[in-house]
Amino acid sequence: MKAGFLALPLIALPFVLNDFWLTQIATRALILGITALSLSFLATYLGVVSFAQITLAGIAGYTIAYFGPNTVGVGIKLPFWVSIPAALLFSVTAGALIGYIARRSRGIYAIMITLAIGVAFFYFTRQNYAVFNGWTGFSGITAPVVAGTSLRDPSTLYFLSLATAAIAVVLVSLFARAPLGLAIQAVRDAPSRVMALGIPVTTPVVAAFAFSGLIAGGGGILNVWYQERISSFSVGLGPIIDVLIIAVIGGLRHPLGAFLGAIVFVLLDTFAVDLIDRDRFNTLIGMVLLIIVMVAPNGLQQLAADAVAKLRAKEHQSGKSARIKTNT
Amino acid sequence: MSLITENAVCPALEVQGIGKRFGGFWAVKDIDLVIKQGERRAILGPNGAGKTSLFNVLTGDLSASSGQVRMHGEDISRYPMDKRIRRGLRRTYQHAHLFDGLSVRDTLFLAVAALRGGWRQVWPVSQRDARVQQAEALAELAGLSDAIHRGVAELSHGQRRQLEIGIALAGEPRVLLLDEPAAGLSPAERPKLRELLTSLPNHITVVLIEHDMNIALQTSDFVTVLYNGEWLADGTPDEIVLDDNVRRVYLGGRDGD
Amino acid sequence: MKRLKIAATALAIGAVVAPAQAEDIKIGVISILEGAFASLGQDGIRGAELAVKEAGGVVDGQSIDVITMSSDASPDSAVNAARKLIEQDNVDILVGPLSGSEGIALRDLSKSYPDITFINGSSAAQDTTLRDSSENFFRFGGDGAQWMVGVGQYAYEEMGYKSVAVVAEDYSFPYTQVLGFMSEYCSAGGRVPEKFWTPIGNKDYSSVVYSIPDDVDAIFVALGGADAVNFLTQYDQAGGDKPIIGGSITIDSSILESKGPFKNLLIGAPAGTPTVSDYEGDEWIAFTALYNEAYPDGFSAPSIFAHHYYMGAKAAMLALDEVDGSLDDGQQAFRAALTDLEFVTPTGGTMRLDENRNGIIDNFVTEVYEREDGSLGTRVVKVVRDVNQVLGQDPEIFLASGPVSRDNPSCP
Amino acid sequence: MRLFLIVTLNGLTLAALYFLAASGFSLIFGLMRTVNMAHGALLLLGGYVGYDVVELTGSWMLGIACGGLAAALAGAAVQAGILGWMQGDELRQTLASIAISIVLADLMLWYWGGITYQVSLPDILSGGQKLPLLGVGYANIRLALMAFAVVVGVMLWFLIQRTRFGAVIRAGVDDQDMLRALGFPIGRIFIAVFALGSALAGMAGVIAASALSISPGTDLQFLLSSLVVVIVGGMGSIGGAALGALLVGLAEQYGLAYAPTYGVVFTFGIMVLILAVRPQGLMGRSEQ
Repeated sequence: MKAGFLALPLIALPFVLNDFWLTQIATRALILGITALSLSFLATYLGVVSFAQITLAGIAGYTIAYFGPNTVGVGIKLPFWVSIPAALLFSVTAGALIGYIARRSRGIYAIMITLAIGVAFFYFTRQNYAVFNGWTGFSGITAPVVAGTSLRDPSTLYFLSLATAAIAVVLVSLFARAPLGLAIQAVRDAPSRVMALGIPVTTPVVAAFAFSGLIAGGGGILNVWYQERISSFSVGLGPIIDVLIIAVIGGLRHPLGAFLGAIVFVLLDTFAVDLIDRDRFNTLIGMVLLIIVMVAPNGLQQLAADAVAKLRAKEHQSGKSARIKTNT
Repeated sequence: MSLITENAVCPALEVQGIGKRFGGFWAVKDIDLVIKQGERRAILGPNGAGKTSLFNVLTGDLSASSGQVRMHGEDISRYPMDKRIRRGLRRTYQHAHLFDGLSVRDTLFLAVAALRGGWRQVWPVSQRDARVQQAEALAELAGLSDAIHRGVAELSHGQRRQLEIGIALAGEPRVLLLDEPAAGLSPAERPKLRELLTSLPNHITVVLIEHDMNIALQTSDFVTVLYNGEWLADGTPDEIVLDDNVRRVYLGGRDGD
Repeated sequence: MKRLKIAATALAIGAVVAPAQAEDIKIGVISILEGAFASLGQDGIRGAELAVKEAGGVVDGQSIDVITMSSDASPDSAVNAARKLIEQDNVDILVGPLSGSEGIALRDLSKSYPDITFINGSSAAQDTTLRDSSENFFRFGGDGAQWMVGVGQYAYEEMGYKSVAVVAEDYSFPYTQVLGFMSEYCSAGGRVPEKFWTPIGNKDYSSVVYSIPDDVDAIFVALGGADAVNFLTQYDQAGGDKPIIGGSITIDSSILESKGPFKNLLIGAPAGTPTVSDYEGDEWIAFTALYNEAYPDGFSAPSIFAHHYYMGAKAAMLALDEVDGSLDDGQQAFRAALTDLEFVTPTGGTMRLDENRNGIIDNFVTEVYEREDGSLGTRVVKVVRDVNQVLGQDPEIFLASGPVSRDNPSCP
Repeated sequence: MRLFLIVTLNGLTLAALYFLAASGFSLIFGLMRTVNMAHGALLLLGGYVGYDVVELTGSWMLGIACGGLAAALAGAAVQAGILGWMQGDELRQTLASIAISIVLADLMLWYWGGITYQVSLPDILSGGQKLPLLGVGYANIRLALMAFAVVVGVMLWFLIQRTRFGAVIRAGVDDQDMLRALGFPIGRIFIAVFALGSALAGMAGVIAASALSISPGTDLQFLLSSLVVVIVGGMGSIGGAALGALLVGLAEQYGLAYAPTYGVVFTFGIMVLILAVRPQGLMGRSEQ
């Protein structure tokens, strides 16, 4: 019922929007939302804020670029039904590895170790030409053509992103209720107590990061088809911060928060330049971000949910308060 | 491999010369204990007597500075905590860090799954899964049937103690160490706890740290008293109540009522 | 908001000049307006606007609407900016971008928008037009290798440097610059025993400074912005006294007008560049006057970026004029006009395109000198006209030597 | 061998600069657990203001003082006006300070433009001198950097270990709630410490603008280096910051001299390695 309420307008979008709004706004927000979801999954269920999610998305993206058609003459061409699973395999494996490295880090230290991993990866891609083609990276990447339709086709890519996002949200909620998901949450609440149950803490941490690698990898593949390119810039500090901003302004408590945050971010990123004199749009972006952080500590999703709840409560109470007034 | 013959020969827990040192300070020093299979043993002592430190060393939360622990004849002194747990040694914690983000049922499920295997499963389990059934049975045993779907964060203090015991009873415990299960409970909650303790199956050996003399003396067969980290006295509840040393240091000269 | 305001204004004016308004031609300009390149990017915008202003902002009765968009030096952001300009702002012609990797990204993007014409700004990667060129991507300017033509020979023959060390940033644009310098210098007989590729944005070059061999005659420096300032300062402070040879953006007005004592090092340094701030040619003096009048708060003379964005936008204006402002039929006529265009550049040469739609340019060998007021300027010591993209070599041999990299070319 | 010694010396002087830049960050982090992502922006602000003052008055010392003061005022405003309201919520503070740094960077770009600035040095610090033993020229300012770092390090140590204010800070590092319970005006203490940390950043900015240069982008570079220095060293420990700065400075210079291609990767590789083995940093105390 609620899902249908949400799904219908989303499915109708390609018939309403022009290509710009569909691809540059809606599809881009979905793709960023998927990557941000991998971050909010870790934050919500493992209690770790990871700055390495763009790295995981980038690993999947680079895999597609390296094993796919590109115009820079680096890599080996493989059919997409090989390169896509390979991309996800690499991002999951990298996620597990990062989880293992960061297994003992919590709080601010987890932020820092993942940030260091992200920045190290960024510099590595920038310096390495054999695999990552350095500074320039890969361009001219074309999405696969399935049954005569390019997956980069505006509405095809939109539906693909929408489906991936829906699958990601469903996977997150299923995984959170699975025994391993429960163990991950238990580690978040009391790691030492998890050990006292006889469960080694490392496994849930590694599993959580690996799972986040799966989600981020999905976002990374879509992103490389959407951008038709990937380079060291795609895994740099800018995108790392962007995804963090999206996840946090959206709210970390609900999987849909990531997508709400992504819509706001994409609109701001695209149109800030029109709202204000073309020179000072970064000030506007910063100010809006600051205001959101200040007025909505738990993100926009929570803000919206609170507003709805308050509205309902008000309707309930309006009769009561009127009575009180007459008493005084 | 007969459990019965093994148990007939070996005590459930045999502690020899156990000590734990922090810097130059011995929190527990040279403790010997022999606890028979199925026994109800209370460990008493004023604050700072070393009771919880003793538990920590027995379960492997802390490593021992000296001495040896045998459980059912097996030397477990060097085993990591999770291995001791799989051998049937369980404990509750006095200041429990529970999983505030999980429900009572999920917590108990996880405790069961940790021992019976399958906690690595990446898809949700069905309601009819044996481990879920077991978690629900544990909740009933611990008196938490009504609160089974509640979040742990919403539980009352007494319910948290009950959940602690529920967790400790998951799998097949053989030796149960209870660290002040009655601490902080309201007078109304205490009888329920006593009932729970006395209803524990006989094949489980229970070692109990307790401040509440009533609960301790009513639920135990035998009492050990520690003082300043060292052994002070042993005996049945009746003997202990009359022991001069114990009366002096622990009961503070106050007559038992 | 701005969009609303524009719409409102358009409606208000519409009653008077409705026909012209309806057929506005929109030119989107992409440049870097944030981060370390911001002031250079702003100058690029000035150049593009200047070309439109010069034509009175009108072609054949149609007003020209310039819409700017910022990228952040990353190819991704340049592509996003271009997509927004094309799909949302409905521009007909794109001018930009500023940096090399962005240029290659837009070249690739242009293949997805065959009805839009892309004109390069100042980005100077070789492959943008040399390999995998695109039918609707034009560059009225050279690449980084063309910008160094004349310097290698000058350094070897006039200055007598037999051996040179290279210090350059570790990415494609400096690779291209080094190629332009070395292909000439090495064939003249010079040697380059060591190349130091440093990360862009490096702050502390002191360990590079001390690694430069004692037996080289000069140092070829291809660093930009703050990197050049840092390297030169630290080399100076360490007592370094080897002469400097500059890359195109190492010695540019944006660098010469930065503040600091390091600048004395540069006096007398030769460099290769398509843009000379103090060039005495009549066309350049007129161009500078135009620039100064329009932008009193700009640099004292147009930078390499203003110059190249100007040429790109100017080509668009001239070709538009030729086709009477008509962009019908997928801009075919407009593109044909662009392809055949010949015009006199601010440096006095004749700009025209080769078969890959890359500019055949004038290049300068300059040296830095101190003006009477103590500020620095560059003056021309040699002009090389009609430099094409294969640097005058046989195209097949040139292409066969492969794309630029850290190790290509090499003559230790 | 000669090159190795020179590179080592370069590493030490760079470490001195990193220590100066990171000490304020460490101070704020140590007491309040605030990851001030605007630290780089405050440093850049100090550098710009310092440049203007030096140009105007010709006094380098005054430039340092004013750069520090400007950053201190800005820092105090940030803490009092924004971060103070979300004390204890680390993630929110991190994000808010990112937003602040975006705004500050853009406003500074607007006011000072995108060009590169170098502060002119007083005569005594400009130029270089022949090093004895090594027989190469070496910049005076770089040698002076090490002296500055020692002075700042000692002063900070004195402040923290030997003064009443320092005692309060030390108590706060261990237990903020206790401090609050004892009736200390913790809000005002936090503002003061934030201002002090920012002043250190601002002064470091002027020194960085003198020894190297500043331009848009400098803020991010010093933010990243400060993060690495403080995290590797261990939060809130001045000794840790010194150790972290040494590691990073040396790694960077050895990398540049001997492995230029992957030099930058090493710095962050070291950080990953250290944090994987010691999650609380080299000199940091375990939180458990």
